[in-house]
Amino acid sequence: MNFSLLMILLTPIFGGLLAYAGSALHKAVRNIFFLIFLILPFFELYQYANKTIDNFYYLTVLGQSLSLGINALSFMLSLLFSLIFLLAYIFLLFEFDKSEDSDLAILEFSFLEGAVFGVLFARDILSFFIFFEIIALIIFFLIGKGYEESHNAQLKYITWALIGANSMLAAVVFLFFKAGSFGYAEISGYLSTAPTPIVLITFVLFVIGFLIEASIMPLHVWAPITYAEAPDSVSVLLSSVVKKVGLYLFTIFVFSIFGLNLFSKIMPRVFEAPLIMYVLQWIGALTIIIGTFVAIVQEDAKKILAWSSIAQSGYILLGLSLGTPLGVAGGLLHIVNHSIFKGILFFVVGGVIYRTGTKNLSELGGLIKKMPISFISMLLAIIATAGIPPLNGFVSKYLIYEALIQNKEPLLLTIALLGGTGSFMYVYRLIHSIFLGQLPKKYEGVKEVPILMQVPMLVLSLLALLFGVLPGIPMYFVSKAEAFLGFDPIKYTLTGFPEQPGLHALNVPIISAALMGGFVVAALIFYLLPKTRSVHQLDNYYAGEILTEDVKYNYSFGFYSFFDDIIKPFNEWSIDRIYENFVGFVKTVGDYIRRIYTGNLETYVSLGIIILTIFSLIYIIGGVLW
Amino acid sequence: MVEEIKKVIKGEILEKSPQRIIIKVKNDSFSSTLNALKGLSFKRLTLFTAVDFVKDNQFELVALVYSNENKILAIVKTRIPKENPEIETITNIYPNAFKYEVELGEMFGIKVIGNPDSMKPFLLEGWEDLPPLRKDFDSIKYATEHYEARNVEVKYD
Amino acid sequence: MVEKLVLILTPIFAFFVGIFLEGFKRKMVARIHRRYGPPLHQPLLDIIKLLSKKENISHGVMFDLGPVIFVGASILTVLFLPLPHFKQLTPYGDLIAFLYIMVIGSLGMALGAGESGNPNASIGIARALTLMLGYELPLIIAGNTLVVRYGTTDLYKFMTLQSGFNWNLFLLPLTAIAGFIATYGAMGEHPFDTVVAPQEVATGPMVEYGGKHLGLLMIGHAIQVYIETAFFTILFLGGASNIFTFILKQLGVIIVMTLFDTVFPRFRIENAVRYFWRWPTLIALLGLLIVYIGGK
Amino acid sequence: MIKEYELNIGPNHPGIHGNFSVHLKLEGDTIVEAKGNSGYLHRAFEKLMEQRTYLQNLALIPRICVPEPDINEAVYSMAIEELMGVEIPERAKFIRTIVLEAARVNALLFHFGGTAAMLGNYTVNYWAVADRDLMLDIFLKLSGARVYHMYIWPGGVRRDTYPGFEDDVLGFVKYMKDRLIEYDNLFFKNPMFMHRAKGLAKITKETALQMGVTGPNLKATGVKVDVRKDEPYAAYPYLDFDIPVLDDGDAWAREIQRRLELELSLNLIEQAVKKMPKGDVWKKMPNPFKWVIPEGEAYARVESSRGEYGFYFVSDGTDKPYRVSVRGVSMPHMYPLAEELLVGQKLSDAPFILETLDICPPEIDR
Amino acid sequence: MELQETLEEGYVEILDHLRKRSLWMLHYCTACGAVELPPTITSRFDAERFGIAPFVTSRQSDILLVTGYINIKTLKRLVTVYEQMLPPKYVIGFGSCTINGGIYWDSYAVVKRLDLYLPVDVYIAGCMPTPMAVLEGFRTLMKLIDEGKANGWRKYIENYDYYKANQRKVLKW
Repeated sequence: MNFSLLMILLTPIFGGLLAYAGSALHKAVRNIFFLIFLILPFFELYQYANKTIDNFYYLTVLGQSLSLGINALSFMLSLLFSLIFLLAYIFLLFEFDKSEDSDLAILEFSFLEGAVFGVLFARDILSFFIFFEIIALIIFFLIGKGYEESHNAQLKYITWALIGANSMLAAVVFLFFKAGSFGYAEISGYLSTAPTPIVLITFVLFVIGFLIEASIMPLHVWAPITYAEAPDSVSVLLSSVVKKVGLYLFTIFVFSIFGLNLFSKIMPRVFEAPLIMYVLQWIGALTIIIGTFVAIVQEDAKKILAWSSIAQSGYILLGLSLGTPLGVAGGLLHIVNHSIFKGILFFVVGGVIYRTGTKNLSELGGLIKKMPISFISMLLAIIATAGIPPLNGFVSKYLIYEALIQNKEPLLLTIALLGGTGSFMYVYRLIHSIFLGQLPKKYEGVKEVPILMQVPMLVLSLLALLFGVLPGIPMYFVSKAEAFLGFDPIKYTLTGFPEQPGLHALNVPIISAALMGGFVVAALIFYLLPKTRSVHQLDNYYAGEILTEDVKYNYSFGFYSFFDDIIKPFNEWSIDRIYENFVGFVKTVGDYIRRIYTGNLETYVSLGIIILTIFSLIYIIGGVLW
Repeated sequence: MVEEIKKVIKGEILEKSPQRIIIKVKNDSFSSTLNALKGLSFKRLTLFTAVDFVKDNQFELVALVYSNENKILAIVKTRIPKENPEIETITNIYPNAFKYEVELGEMFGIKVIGNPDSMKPFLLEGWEDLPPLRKDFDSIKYATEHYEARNVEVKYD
Repeated sequence: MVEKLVLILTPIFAFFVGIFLEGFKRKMVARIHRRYGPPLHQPLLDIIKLLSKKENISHGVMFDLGPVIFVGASILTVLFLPLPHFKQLTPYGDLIAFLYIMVIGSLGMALGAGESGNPNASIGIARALTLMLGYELPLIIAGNTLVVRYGTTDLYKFMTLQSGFNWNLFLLPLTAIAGFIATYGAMGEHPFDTVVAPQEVATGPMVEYGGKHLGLLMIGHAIQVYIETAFFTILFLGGASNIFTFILKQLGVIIVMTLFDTVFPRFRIENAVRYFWRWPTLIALLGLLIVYIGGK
Repeated sequence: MIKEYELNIGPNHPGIHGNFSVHLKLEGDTIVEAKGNSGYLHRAFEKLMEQRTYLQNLALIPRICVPEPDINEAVYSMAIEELMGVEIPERAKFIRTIVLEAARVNALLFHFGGTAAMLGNYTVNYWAVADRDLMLDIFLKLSGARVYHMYIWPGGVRRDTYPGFEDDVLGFVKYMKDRLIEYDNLFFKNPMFMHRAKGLAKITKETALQMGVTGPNLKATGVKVDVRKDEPYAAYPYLDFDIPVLDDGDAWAREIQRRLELELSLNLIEQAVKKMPKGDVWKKMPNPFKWVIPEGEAYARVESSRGEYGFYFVSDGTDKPYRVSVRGVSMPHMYPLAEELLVGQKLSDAPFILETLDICPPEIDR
Repeated sequence: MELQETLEEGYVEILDHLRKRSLWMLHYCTACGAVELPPTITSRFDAERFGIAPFVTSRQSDILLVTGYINIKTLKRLVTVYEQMLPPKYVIGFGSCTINGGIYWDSYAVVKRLDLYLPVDVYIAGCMPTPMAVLEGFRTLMKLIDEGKANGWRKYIENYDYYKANQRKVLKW
């Protein structure tokens, strides 16, 4: 069979519509229907392995043919995203099992997947823009099904999405009128001869749009609350898919459409990178350090993950904007790896919330005996997040570090490494507060999550372990993607990397084997000695006093409060605070124009759309005049 | 100083030595006396305790207050009956009287009104017998009954 | 073949060197306290005593696995440190990988201690991780300085490049000082012993550990002492040309550390981190600047 | 949202001195509530004393306060002497002064050892406790016991000093004065100690007066109150000294105040040894086994190393005390001062703050 | 498990011989005898040269030093702490109060005999015992361990009911 790209794009949408119709019959019918349509893309994608298609025209707008295409990079990502969509769907079924909204959620879910494929396959700036905005809109609706504060989150999200949309739209319209075409190739051709200010302005406008979606500092303001308040399966999508879509577009635009050569031509080079890329490196580094430090002091499980997600996308941005084969390989590999391990974390936390009903860390604790599978999944995920061998996060971070060393940037390297240590702090806090420590009395009856719910965690955990021990597997795709972007792919083997310029040899299986050897020795000592006797958690050192059941002795609130003291002075002038002040100001102004300020969500949305239209008109007219 | 005290306090005032004044007051004017003394620079409560006068069937409450300026210690005493002993709290005058009052409850069974911890265990855990510092509580008997002693035969040769 | 044999025997070697260094330290501290002190092999006796406990308690699987992971990861870390004339596993992982491998042991211990549910243990772990963030900053900068200077991340090459008396201690004194303070902090000596501070958190992470668990932790600790001192020796004291000089240099590191250890009261954790982020970091940055400008 | 968790410092905890516990509620690293829990050392001294004759009690009372037992003997003797109207011989007064001051030196050295240990400086701990032992040797020679001397008793002291006592004491004073320089360099001037202690757990003058605080804790806030000057006992009227006072009221001031008092004590011992007259050491009294004290009441007090220590003594004219109430110094220092001081502090500072208040649990429990 | 049995049978003597050189006592100042422990540990008498050091928690320690009279409130904690300790564990009764109540024989708050509630391996007499006596007590305990006679913890397991009954009588558990 031969599937066209459009069909891959439409498969989930069809599935969603069918499932929505099927829900009238029975829930099971709907679920299975949709499941099939979520598995189909894998088969459809299979034939595009090792193929590059550039122009599959599907529509003509304004006399321009819009086209789809696929290449090594979008193939890798669409494969990854299909998997995550599939797993998130399984999770979603449980999360929404009691909700009225589940049919609608599935429908929206299907459109989201379609739109994501659309962005990945788009080969012109108009289609990517349209699909991108569809993603934003659906995410907006999906967030609303989340926790108590989700309406606030919706508001924040749509505000920022509109800012991004405006900025991108301006660039799209402007480039269209200048280049006379939407196609990536034509745009790229135009830009190579365009005057410097135009290149810079359009680039910045596009990058703002992408980086908002990728929640890079200082455009991250919407992310923490949205990630925390969205439904858990949607949080997975936000972190593992939507964010990566933004970073994918960033990669495509920087390396394929604008191109490093263009930047080198028009601006000085700093530390072997064009100035603007150097600025982006610093933005990435600051995102790492601030995101990590803020994540350390959070009290909400999903907020920790949200900030962690922000920090990790800082790594990706840092790696990508290095613009060297090593750095780009590290960045792309980290896109894959981060999607996997952050997916596990969101799934596990979601499972815990499913069973206990709270995401407040100070109320949890001691669930290791109740939810061992979740614990193991999370353990693997946190090891990966902290970038400790032999899990997958290590390899990609290692590449980024080595790339920084190659570029001789000790300051950035310091920040990135410090961020690694910091991530160790917040992931430990997460696993400690949920699974270790005292088991509260009210959770004594808690059970492990249902088997189907364990599937997403376990699949991703296995992938994380596999990609960690044998980094050659993801590197196969990454090096192809790198070749597509015009770099000399770095050398790799199945087990790691051979010695090559700028990269010290690495062999993860040997590390793992040595680690295993050490474990075996230690375990031999341990298990040959007299047996251990299990004791109740109340049989504990309490300074000689006797513990009773009603004492809450678990140390979980303000886990790093001393660290909080250290960074408190810097919190005073954080971006979030500036934004909050700005919002406060706007609200005061809003009091005067009460007629518009109804507090109703739809008003905002319609207002936003109106503003968007007005802006677009101005842009278009302005573009013509210019 | 004694003259000044005599002006504000009604009660038996005795100057035992230049640095000791004994003031005996009625039960109901105990806290007002202390209040007045505090105004007269007796700012520190040194000790607050009770004596069980078993013959009179009375408790004597003793508060020792000290004046840093005049270097005089005033011993304020009052007597309360032994049946249902109750006093008003003096923590509003001297905050450090709090645990002394708790101790009164535990050791003598004197209830202190206005002290939330009164009659709650402080030093003793799970005590069920008579309040131990009362004269009618026999410690030797309690100890021999409850705690086994080592039988040692003493030979004098 | 010889290399493989050496590789297998290294952990045992490291353990005994660690025991010797610990014992020496205890003896030296005793002498500063004006007393006789325990015998040199006292740490070994302690470990034997702990391992021979007749019964041990456990709070769960992770509680048991914590010490096992700690020892296992310590053994792994030892293998990535080069010895004189022996590359060990350094061809398969460099300084960056080493920094991350070092963390595995702490993770194991943290997880194990966390499962006991004891607040003292949790506070201890929280402090340990915060302190780690503190001392890693100067350590990373010092390491970067060396990487910039030598253009390599290979630990064995660091060692060979300093042969003769080209020690980094003499060539890059500022970096060496910063690295020393950071290593000192990593060892958890006074004034940076907030993690186990008995008066505050009752030995912190170890609070619920006893018997063979504690014995394993002490084995791991002995190896860790070897690792920290060897790491400093390799980076700044020019490694060594034979094993005895190597041990001698480690001993020198321990002696200097003990001198500081005995005179300082302990920091509060936030002040410790602030301290690390202030003076050692500034010194390290200065060292980096000098290398960057002059040494390229 | 549950923010608080509970943590115990003591009884089995190195962060507490003696058998005593403080129950803390914390939010993160900050203490929001502290409750002392006493009674682990309750032996019912006040009851036991009512059951024993006056001479038997002499053996019992030193055990009320362990680090500095001599003050109990002194207070007990002073109360009985007041009730009996006895004036003790001059030499006994001087010996008492030397013993009491030496006991203060002991207690303060012990305290410094404890403080240094709370901050993790074990060298000072080991040195201070070992130096204290030198004085204990002199006590051993003087009274036959290292800790509980039972040397001061009603009417004077139990026996005269041994030959060479003066030289021993002066030698100790000289040695201690030299050592004090080392302690200064190692601990009191240690930047880390200053860093930890300065501004920590500040007590204002008003709070201190209101809470009934005495001793170095009060003097460190700038109030010059000392029983040795206000109501001189033993040989203090004959000695020339001035009470040191500091103004800060924080942990640092409390420690430095004690250090100054240690110096003062060494000076006082030196003076007393040099001025000590010859003569009797015990005013002849009736058969000690049949002591009967006239009816009455007395409050005797001395300045201990922690503050004003006193007995409220009621006698009904028999051979046993009718009621003895011990005014433990630490009672107001713990309840409610320490409980209030700890709130808002960090967990790391809690043991240190408790130690700077120099709380002696047996005094509270009795 | 074979290793364990071998340890039990063949090498127990060697182990005992080594074990006696490392005795960690619990840092629990149960009563006034604790005032003579710092001199014992610190520079003058230096117990660490025998491998004796104070340790913090019940899990880590081998010796429970009951330093003097035992208030019933303390006894409850002592029993808890003792049961938390890992065998082989030893109890040292310190001072006359642990032997027969000492000077507090008539107090309502103090129990008179420690060996009714916990198995005592060594008593150190005196009120209070000097550091020399304490060290002698430790040496005696070492000798007992070496000879395999310090079996208080086995006695506690074998006569668990007896000890529990005694404890219950006093503590009202």
